[in-house]
Amino acid sequence: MSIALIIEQLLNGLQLGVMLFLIAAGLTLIFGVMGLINLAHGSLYMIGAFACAAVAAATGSFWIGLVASLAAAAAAGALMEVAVIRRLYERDHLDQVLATFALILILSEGMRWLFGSFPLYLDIPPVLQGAVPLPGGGQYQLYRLAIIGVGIVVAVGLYLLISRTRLGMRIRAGESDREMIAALGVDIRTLYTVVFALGAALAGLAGALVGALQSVQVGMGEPALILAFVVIVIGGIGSIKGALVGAVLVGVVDTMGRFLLPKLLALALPASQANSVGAALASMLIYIVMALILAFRPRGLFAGQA
Amino acid sequence: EPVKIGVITTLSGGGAGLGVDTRDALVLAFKKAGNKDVELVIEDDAQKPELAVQIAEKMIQSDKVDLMTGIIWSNLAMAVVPNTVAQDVIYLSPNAGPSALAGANCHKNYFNVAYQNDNFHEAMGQYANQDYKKTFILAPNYPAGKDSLTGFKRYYKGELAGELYTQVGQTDYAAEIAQIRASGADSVFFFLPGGMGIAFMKQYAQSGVGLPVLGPSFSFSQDVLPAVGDAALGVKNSASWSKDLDNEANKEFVEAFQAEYGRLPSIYAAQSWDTANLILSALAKASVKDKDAFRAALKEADFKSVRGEFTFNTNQHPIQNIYVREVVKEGDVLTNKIIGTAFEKHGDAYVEQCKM
Amino acid sequence: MMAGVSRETWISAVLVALLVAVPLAATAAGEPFYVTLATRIAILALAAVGLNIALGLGGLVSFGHAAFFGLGGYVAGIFAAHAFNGAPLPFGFAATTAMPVIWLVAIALCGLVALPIGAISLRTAGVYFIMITLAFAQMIYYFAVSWPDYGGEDGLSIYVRNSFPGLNTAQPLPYFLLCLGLLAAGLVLFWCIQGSRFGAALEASRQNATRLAAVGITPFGIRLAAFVISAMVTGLAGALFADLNRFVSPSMLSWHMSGELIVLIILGGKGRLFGPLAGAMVYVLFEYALGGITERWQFFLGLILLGVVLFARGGFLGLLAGKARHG
Amino acid sequence: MAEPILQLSEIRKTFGALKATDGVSLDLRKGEIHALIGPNGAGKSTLIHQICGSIRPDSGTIRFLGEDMAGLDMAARVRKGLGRSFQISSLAPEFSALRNVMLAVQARQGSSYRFFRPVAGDRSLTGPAMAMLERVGLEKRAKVPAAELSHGERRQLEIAIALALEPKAFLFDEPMAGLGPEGSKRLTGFLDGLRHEAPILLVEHDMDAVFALADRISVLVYGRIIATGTVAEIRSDPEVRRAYLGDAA
Amino acid sequence: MSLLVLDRVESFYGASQALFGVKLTIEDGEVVALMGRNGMGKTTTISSILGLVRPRAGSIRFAGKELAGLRPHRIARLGLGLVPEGRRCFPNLTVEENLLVAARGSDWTLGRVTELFPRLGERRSQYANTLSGGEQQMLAIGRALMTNPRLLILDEATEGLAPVIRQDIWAAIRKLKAAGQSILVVDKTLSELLPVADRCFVLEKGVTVFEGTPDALTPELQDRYLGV
Ligand SMILES: Nc1ncnc2c1ncn2[C@@H]1O[C@H](COP(=O)(O)OP(=O)(O)OP(=O)(O)O)[C@@H](O)[C@H]1O
Ligand SMILES: Nc1ncnc2c1ncn2[C@@H]1O[C@H](COP(=O)(O)OP(=O)(O)OP(=O)(O)O)[C@@H](O)[C@H]1O
Ligand SMILES: CC(C)C[C@H](N)C(=O)O
Ligand SMILES: [Mg+2]
Ligand SMILES: [Mg+2]
Repeated sequence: MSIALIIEQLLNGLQLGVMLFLIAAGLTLIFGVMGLINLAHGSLYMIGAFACAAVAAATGSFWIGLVASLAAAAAAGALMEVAVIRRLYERDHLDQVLATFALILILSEGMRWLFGSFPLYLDIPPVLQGAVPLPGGGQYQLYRLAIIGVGIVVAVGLYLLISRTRLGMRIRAGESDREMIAALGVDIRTLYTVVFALGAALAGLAGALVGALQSVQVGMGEPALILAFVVIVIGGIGSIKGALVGAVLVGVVDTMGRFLLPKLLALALPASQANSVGAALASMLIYIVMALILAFRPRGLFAGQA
Repeated sequence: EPVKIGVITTLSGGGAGLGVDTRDALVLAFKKAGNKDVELVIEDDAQKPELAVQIAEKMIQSDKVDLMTGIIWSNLAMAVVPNTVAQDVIYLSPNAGPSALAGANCHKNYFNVAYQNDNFHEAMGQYANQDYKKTFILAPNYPAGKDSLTGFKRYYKGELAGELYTQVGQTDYAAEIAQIRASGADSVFFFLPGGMGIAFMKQYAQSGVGLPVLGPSFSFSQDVLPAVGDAALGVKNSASWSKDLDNEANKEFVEAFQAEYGRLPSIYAAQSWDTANLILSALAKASVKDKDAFRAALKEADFKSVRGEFTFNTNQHPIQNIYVREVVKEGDVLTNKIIGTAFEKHGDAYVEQCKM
Repeated sequence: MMAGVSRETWISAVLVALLVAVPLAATAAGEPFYVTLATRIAILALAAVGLNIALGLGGLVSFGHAAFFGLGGYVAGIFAAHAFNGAPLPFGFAATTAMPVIWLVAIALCGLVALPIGAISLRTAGVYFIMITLAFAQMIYYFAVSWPDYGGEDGLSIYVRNSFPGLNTAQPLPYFLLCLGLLAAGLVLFWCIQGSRFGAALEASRQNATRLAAVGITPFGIRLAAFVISAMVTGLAGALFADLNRFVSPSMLSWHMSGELIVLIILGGKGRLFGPLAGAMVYVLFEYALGGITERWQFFLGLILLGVVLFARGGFLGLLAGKARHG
Repeated sequence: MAEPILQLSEIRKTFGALKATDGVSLDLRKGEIHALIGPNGAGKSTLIHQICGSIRPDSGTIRFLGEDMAGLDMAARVRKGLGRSFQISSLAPEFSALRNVMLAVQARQGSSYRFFRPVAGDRSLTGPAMAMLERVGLEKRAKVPAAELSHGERRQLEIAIALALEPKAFLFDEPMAGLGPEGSKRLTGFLDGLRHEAPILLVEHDMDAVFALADRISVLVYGRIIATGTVAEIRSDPEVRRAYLGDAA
Repeated sequence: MSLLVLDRVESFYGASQALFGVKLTIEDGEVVALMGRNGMGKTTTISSILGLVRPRAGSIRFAGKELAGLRPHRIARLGLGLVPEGRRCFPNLTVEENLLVAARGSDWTLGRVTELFPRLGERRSQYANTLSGGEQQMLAIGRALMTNPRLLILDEATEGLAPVIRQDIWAAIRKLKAAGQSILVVDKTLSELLPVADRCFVLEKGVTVFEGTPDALTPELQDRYLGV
């Protein structure tokens, strides 16, 4: 096992983590601030991916597609908030679960209606194609490096927004007492729509970025959603820092687990068995990690102040 | 009273492309035949076994179908087929071919019109011997995936640079690609149907690994190619069918399909088309109500297969040629072209275990 | 109390009457599929009644109850498989196809598994609880997916439905009646718990656990007991479900399944005795009816569900009975 | 003199750099009302929390009826006979006032794992519960969900629940807060009688009530007890006047 | 023109009516006391003014503008500053952030508020959930002042405060009054309240039953309406 391989795998873990962070950031914001469980967050991710693929196909430019993905997801998010979500803040989590579950059905089937059942494809823009050499002799896909970069920029930006600006203060105040912040003269309703749209846009961005890597299809949101939930719960709901740490943790643990567990087991078991047992254990790994973390830190790694 | 055929197939989710082709070819075949006595009851299984089971129950009990077909995935087939055939309903598989149903659990009401799961992979194992000494192999971690690698290894003589099982439905293969890069392999064999194959190929192409890839047609079939793009050009893959296969039935099929749907048919469409024609050929000879006669008629396989010569083995699985194809570009369209034959009149490895 | 019979009670009575009458009529008319449909409703309702104990009464939103549903299912499947090929069960027990035995094993197993899962999960609360229960269910799910002995991802077929002394379970109607009986038992259990002192403590733990502790009742014990009972009931339903489909696969353990159980409860009206039944009826029937009309049924199902949440607080029962449930 | 019912010795608790409780020793004797007063943020609530078990002290011992409470959680301490009210009301909001009290009655009876037999109409629960509501003057509001009670009514309900536990000692954290003048007067009279049922450790800022009720007063400032004594002693203590009373005495 | 006028206001919680006809007026620069036993509707009246509870009948005018139908933040921006019952500081914000979060206008600044309540200055970067009850109360008042309201509404603002601090708060209220600030106060301690109030309103079961100067609220009336 070479150093280059290990570095490459770590980068893979990091890239997966950053991806998860982009989805999870919006989710944790919406969840932490509005106390809303939004199962349809994965659908926003899907919408971003579809918007990017469709616009990129029509204009021939990935970058225009990327802008479209942000716009489409933000618009869809705002629309969703105004039409449905807004009525749910006062309700308990279960109503939110059902309503946003219904939104998943509607949006997925709606997308299928619009775009058909076949996956769309989206190509990596020319400047980001190919691989770059790594120190230590390996190679790494340029596009994935770019994703890592985007994730870091977003993380820093969000952190500053939430902790340093008055908007962030108001968001956090709304998180603990919505009625009170309104009674102090802050238009919390609009603020919430903005936050929701922001979270949606991040999810849409993630969808577009991933779309170019994988494929754009109906149903791509749900697995991502579950992982994003794992991430924000590990990190501590509402915490941007937590989402970042949780995401990278999940990304690295998952990637390294899949990579190393079969090899470790091969020391004790026959090869084919080690492979399948290893693969099984590896898929369980992040859930085991999550259960362990919650068992010892019941409110996640960076539990909020409240 | 029309003959009712229940079609359970995957019309939504990552595997939808496969089911849509299956359905479209089936519908078209019956339409072309102008047979007014056939009624199709089509339902989406969303690639979920338990849903497939419920649909099957409904088709048998409520729609009272005479025949069933349509299932793409082995795990769904394993859930539906045993109970269906036990209720004396004839089932014809247009795609899935799990080894269990070919061997010990074969059944007189079960006909596989497609292949036994191992077949295409065996062919690729055979073919790989020509050029490669050290292949890296990977497939999803489910029994059809295991059948696949078993099939490959049954014929491959070189060394394995690595053997990996991925998750079913996995969409990111960065970790696997890293291992391929580090393995010192001279080639990569992978079985990843539908969206999985698209994702793998796109990422592989960008990774800079650059080793030649090969696989069964599932990894490079017509539903996958447009999304993968030029990265697939020149890739070798194995199948019992290709659109350029030179026979009357195939020409007619490809033309009709393209005219009707504006796209090229995939292997799934071809197999499904054959299934429809097999049914039609049997209907011409016997009534579905007379099960014995109908089964006998099916068994004769007296239809013009788009795959050329086609007969049933004693376990009611195909004996057919398996070809090696290459991905080529015709105009802007990526498609496959036959470049050789891996096996002639190939059956499967489980037929001995079938007591029928 | 004659005059005090509430509208909710009336509506519930109608639901139950429908559930019983339709299959009888369908059998008479030679349409066994409707019996199967009714059986599915009864079983899903039972599973949801189980979850409703934890979720509706205790506010314990378990997003991992599919684990118990699936475990129950696997008990039925594994017994059937061993009985079919004559191999003894693990630990050398002889396999049987007798449903009562299978049910007891399923219930006991789910109770045993729920105990540690509950004990660990209950250290957390709220959303964290939702997610940690999901985590445990996912672990069991991936275990089942990758454990080849019982089919792994492909699942396990039950070639012959398990048996019940004195009944032909292969026939739709007797099997339906069996499931109906168990559903009734589940409902009685729920009703008893709801009205009991335990139920009062459980509901208090949902509303304000600190208050409960401050009167000297440890919330942990109350919740754990509720979680375990809830898992046992859902596990029993799982065993029935496997026998209904004559098939069990990891998808019974998946998070979709957990989600569906939750949806059934909210749809019907959470914390209400007949909520799960109403939810299961509405959901299964919509699925069936819409599926018959349009390929895009999921779209419309989504719209309907959305309508229920937004405009029918308290679920369908709440909508029809027109008042919030009393505390 | 008989052994105190509740005895704290050298309790310490820090939050980061803040010494919230800085070596507090204090006792509560049979039949008395012991008032604990002190400026806001002095650590009174923190001390109550440590006694009832929702915060663990860093060091020191708490003995109740001769038994060391270390290692017992909140519920266990309540079962031993420590009844408390919260500074900020803590009720089961969906339950009616009556059911809130019934919960305390069933807890006292230790019968919370009974799965059968409905509670509604169970006279062994409703009887005592109703009696408690009457004692605090909330009987007319018995059927109203706690969430719909006004602030002051919730405070009354808190007291009723504490009474229903029939504890061997009461810990009241600002029971008067939120009560109107009438309510305060009434509660004062009520607590006066209650001390004979069980002694009371009373945290309260309402000096009229404290001076009317307390047998002894301890003054807590910055986590330390700076004075303990009778009403007269405390009123005239210049240090206490400066730190706490101002010209209210 | 009066600063605030409530006329026959009726409000509900769901189906249950809490206010049955509340009348209240406040002139510019006046300190008005709103009184009544527990549960008589004082807090509900305040919530109705701020639009947190929507009145179904009657009218509420602030500086001549009808408030009906306005959303709470619009109402607050007209110049109403609320110190709510139970403090309701934002626990996950620091003291300083609590003060800044809704700050408007320029009269009251961070500096002036910490001058009024030095304790808040000392705790400026501490999270509000770790403050003692009294500290939180000061914070709630400071937070309302930071919005530079034309009318300050104090609902039980001295509840749970140590006598010295209460004296400070009453002193602060008197200072505000002297500076011409209009204030609506709810407080149970009549001995402290009556001396600062210019006028009093008493509610009983959601209806205004008394209006007048503190002197007019005789011991008999106090006994009848407030049980003193
Ligand atoms: N969890 C915590 N973390 C940090 N500081 C805390 C915490 N809890 C309390 N404090 C601090 O400890 C001190 C004591 O608080 P406590 O609530 O005990 O005061 P108190 O005497 O009850 O005051 P009041 O009369 O206002 O209720 C306060 O300064 C408070 O800010
Ligand atoms: N959230 C609520 N839901 C339903 N009813 C409520 C609610 N809040 C208050 N009420 C009812 O409205 C009436 C008036 O309550 P309000 O809180 O205005 O009284 P208050 O005069 O402020 O009393 P206190 O002095 O106790 O604070 C009471 O009868 C109370 O039970
Ligand atoms: C799409 C196909 C490749 C499916 C595969 N043969 C299976 O049985 O699951
Ligand atoms: Mg306190
Ligand atoms: Mg009030």
